[in-house]
Amino acid sequence: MMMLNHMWIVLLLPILGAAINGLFGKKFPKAAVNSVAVGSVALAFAAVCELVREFWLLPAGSVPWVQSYYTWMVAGETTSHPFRINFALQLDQLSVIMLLTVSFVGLLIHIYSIGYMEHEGGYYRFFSYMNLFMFFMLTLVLGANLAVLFVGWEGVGLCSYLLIGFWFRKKSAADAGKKAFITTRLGDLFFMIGILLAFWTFGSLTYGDMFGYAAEKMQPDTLAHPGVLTWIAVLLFIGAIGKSAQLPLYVWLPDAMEGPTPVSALIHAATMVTAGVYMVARMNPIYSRAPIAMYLVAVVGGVTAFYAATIALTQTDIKKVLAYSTISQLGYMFLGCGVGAYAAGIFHLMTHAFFKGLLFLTAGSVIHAMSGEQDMTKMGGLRKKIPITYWTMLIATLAIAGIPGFAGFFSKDEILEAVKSGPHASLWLWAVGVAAAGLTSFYMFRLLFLTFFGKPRFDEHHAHVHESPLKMTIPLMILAFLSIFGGWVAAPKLAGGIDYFDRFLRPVFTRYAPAPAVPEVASASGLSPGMQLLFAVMGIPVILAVIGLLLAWWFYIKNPDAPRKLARKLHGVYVLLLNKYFVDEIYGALIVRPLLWLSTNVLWHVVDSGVIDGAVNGTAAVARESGGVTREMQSGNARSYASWVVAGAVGFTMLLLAFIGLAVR
Amino acid sequence: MIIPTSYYLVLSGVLFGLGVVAFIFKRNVIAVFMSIELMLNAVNLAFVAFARAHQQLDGLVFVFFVIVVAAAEAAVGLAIVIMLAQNRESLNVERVNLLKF
Amino acid sequence: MIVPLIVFFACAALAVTGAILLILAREPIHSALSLILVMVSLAILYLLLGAEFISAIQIIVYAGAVMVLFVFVIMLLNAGVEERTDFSKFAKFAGLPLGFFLLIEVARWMYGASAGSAIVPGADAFTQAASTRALSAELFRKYLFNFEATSILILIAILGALVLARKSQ
Amino acid sequence: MGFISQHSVLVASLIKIAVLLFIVMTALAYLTWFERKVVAHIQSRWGPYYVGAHGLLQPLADGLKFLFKEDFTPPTSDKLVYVLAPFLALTLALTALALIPFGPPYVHFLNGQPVFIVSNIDIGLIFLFAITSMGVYGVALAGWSSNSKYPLLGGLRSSAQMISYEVSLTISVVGVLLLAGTLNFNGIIEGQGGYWLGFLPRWHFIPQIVGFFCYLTAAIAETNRVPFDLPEAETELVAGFHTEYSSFKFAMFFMAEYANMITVSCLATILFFGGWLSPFPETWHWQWYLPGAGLIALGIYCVVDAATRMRGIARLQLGVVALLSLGLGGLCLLPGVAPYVQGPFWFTLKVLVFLFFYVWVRGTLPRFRYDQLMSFGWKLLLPVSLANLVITALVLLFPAFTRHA
Repeated sequence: MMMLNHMWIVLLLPILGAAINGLFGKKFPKAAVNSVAVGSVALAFAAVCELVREFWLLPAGSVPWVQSYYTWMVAGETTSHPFRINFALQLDQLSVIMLLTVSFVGLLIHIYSIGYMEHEGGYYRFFSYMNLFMFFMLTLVLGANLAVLFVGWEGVGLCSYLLIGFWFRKKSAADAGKKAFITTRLGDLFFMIGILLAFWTFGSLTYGDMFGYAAEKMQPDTLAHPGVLTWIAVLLFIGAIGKSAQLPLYVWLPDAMEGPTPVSALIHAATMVTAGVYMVARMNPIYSRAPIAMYLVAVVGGVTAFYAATIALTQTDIKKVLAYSTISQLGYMFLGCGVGAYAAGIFHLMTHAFFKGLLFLTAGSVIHAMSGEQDMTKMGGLRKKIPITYWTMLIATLAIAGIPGFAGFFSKDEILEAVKSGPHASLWLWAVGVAAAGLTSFYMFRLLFLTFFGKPRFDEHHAHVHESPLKMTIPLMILAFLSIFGGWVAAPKLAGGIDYFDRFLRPVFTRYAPAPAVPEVASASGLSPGMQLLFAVMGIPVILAVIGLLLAWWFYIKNPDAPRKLARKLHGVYVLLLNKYFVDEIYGALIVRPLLWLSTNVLWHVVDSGVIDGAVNGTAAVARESGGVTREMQSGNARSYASWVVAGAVGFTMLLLAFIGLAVR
Repeated sequence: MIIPTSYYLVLSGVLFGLGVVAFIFKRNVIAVFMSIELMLNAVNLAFVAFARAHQQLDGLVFVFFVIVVAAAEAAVGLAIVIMLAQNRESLNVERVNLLKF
Repeated sequence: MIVPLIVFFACAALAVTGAILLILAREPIHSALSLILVMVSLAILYLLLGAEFISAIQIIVYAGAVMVLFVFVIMLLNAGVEERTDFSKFAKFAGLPLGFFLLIEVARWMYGASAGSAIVPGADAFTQAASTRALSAELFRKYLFNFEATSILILIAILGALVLARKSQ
Repeated sequence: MGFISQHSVLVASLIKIAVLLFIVMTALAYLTWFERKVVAHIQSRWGPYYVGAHGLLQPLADGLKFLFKEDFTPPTSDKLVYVLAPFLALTLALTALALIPFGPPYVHFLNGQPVFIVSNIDIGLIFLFAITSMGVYGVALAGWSSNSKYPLLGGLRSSAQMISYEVSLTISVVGVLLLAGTLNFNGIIEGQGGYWLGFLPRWHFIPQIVGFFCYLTAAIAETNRVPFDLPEAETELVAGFHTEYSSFKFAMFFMAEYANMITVSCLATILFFGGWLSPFPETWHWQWYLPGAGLIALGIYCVVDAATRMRGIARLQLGVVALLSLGLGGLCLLPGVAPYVQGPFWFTLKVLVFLFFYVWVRGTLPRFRYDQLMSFGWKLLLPVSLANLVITALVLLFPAFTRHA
């Protein structure tokens, strides 16, 4: 029970590491910085494991396990429902999954970073930020109420800003950092409004209270009559859109690739960007009561999945491709949640953390090998030179493409399954998702082929291609292992059995679920297990994935000049995709420029220099003038000062004698 | 034959007044300091007299504190005076008049 | 017994003359000496009041340490005759009269304030009450915090003096 | 007669003061003789020899010389202060002695006034310090008023030095106060009665050994003696603060210095060596005969000496001295007198030891440099005495060690 009573330890360790490295790291040798950073995260992971072990032994009655450590904010004690927020941590199946994923992937990426960042300046700064991020992410996951979650939410945003702009001397990096921060803040604004609305509605921000209130005292919204629940859900979801880079606020994520690759792996693939999904899953009782919001989530997710995939088709920067694929995968997760298959969404979140983390790390390894080159068109033929990277990346690609037997397959299949035949099934969304799946496999294999196959498109004399050191490749292998077997917990379901993952998470999503409860996602049709397995394996997504694979092979290996031809033929589309639908430009025209104009011509020239400066200078002028009048007294002669003092004393004594003196007599 | 407290108090009042006069009248920085000490002494006398009159020790304790403060003030003040004398060759407070408009 | 009264008036006279000398003397060292005179006579008055310890402290700290410092500084700076400048008209015409006025006011006021408590028990009783032991008990129990505060004050004073001295070199 | 019976206290005090003054003055005079003799012998010389037997009349001669020299006052000097300084010095030095108990308080006159102490006040120690702390002015004012370089420097030095060392002096004594729990000299002394292990006297210098040495050092510095005699360092400043002083004013400074020596030695005796207490247990009654025996031995020595080596006047003097000491010795042997002589006897003995120590130090040690002096005082002596004080206080927190609960 020790860890359960002291969950804060999990949070304490990373923040300690961050503090130590941040404050004293400058003086430390690299070894010390490493041991502090990785050590703290490793200890945190160990703590998490112990926590989970104890969680297993917990009786079902005492789940979720909530521990309140101190009262954080109090206001309006006397009013009917006071505003009181405790710094409380909650542990249930959902947070367990998140905890394990975050801490473990984080640990691996920390180890990887030791090798990747070896030759970078600001070494200690990097690791201090990373630890800080771990702290906030764990806070976000463990928080027992929306306020604590929000702290983590903003904290990870801050860390992402700091890490994207890690090479702050590079303008593009600094700008990317700002862009990410501001764009997410836009979503966070609505998120915050959502929180306030939630408090206004439920009178509390603690999950238990909120959901209980929603379950007992409130009528679920319907499509016909959207109510406050819908509003809350939508507002919160807008926050999630910002954080998880969905349409239309996804623009920051591709630019975020300016940051160091481990950062992209940890923050912009594995953990932070999935915060939105986690939030939606966590808020499932509310979403389940707000069908419109649900539908919105599903639509945004599905459309994003497809949209981002299309952009990814034409990108040449290896990390950009991965960025867009991340966006589209996140879209999948939202799609899953949107159709009520939260478990599937979380499941995809986990597997995605594995293989997308792996993909980024391998990409990093490639970049490392190419000594900083990110353009795929300048790569090729690396297969032999960096075998470990190649094999691991191949595994990851298979996983993300949803080839049967790999992690991605199970999770993605579950989502699509739910979209097809779930409670909130919607066929067109399913079609979109499937299409996206095909595109995914296409662009992923395109990436793979461009990078590793064909003949090198760089002069091999200058670029001394080399495999990364062990401390980078070992995390790759571990993640590769997970990308294969990470999804097998759900495997039995295909054989008509039950999905252990779903079974494990079920309590979270059923406790407050509105009747009718979500039926255990069993076989959709009365087919025999064998046939089901066959269907599942031979299901349309898989077929499309394979087609995508073949297409990629035909385009980029069989006859490499086909893409150029195609591009010439479909020139308009190609340009459109290459420029990401000109979204950045549109935003620039619609939002940035007017804003700039406003702030320059109104806020700056009129308000600031006119009103504010005027006020300040005015005060100063008044003071100066009055001082000019009275300064004559300041003769600088101590004796006259003394005389003035005495004069005052005399006056005072006179007063005293006038009032008290009589009494004394 | 006992001495009324008022004698002591009047004496202390007179001393204090003289201290004030000295404070205004003296030009020498050190002398000005001394006049401050004089005032403090006068106050001490009043304290002791009251303590005696009311048969309470608090007055004495306060005298104690006053003396401590006086000592501290003398230490710092005289250090400043030395600085002053070194920086501008005069101890006359009226010649040390930089602190003005 | 008339002796205490005589002593009182003698000391009072000494003190007042000392104060006046302090004002009139042109040599700083004479001012210092007259101030010492005031302090010693005050110490005797304290004895008369039955505050032995205080009077001893008065001599040790004031006459023995503080004034020695003054004398020391006067010697160090070789402070000569003070020049009676009158740059400040206000001090000349308003300050001094005000000062004397204040003198009279305060004296009168003190008299009024003490008029009520003119009865004074024998000194010996108070001497017993104000024994060093009792005084220290008072100081270290009731006024402990203030005592500590003064110690801090002294420390700061020392540091300040040090800093100034160092800078002057 | 009526007057005496009325103001018996006053009379007793006057008598005591007169006697004390007489004794002290003589003592001062002969202290100079003692010093010169001892230093001479340390430096393997004879010292004063020709004026009287063993130069015994030398002090007299010196005194006469001082009296009859021209009393010269520098014209540029500040007359008032110039005259005031020596008086101040001597007066304060002598006043301090009025507080010293030379013997046990239970020896008293008919009116119950103690014989061996002029004024036995409750906070004697602090008063002693009060008086000695004023002693600085004598030197400082002398240095200032004579309006000349060397004296000014001497005065500056001495005032700085005396202030600096007064701090450690006082603090080193506080340890004793903690042990004794009183400020009254007799109280302190009686607090030291009794014995450890039956024979080791309970004197404070055993637990306060550190404090004792601090006190000793600081005391030497307070009295401006070698090796701390910078205010009058002949080699640097002709004669320091009393360069401009001549004739009897100079003599007053001289006497003041020796009087201070005596005071400080007495204080050391009282605080650390049990004042007038005898080192032996009361039960050893033979110690009563020690004073008489000592004096008689001295007398016999004088007789022998006079008989063998002296000629003429010198023989006569020694005869007188011999007669005096024999007579006194016989007096002390009387059982009615012996007990009363004990206190003064032991006290004087201890004080003499200290005085000898003073002279000894002077004969041996070189003079400090000024900065050495200051750094020693502030950086070594003060911290040590402070530490001693703190440790003593901490130890006394254990009830086992406290005598005055």
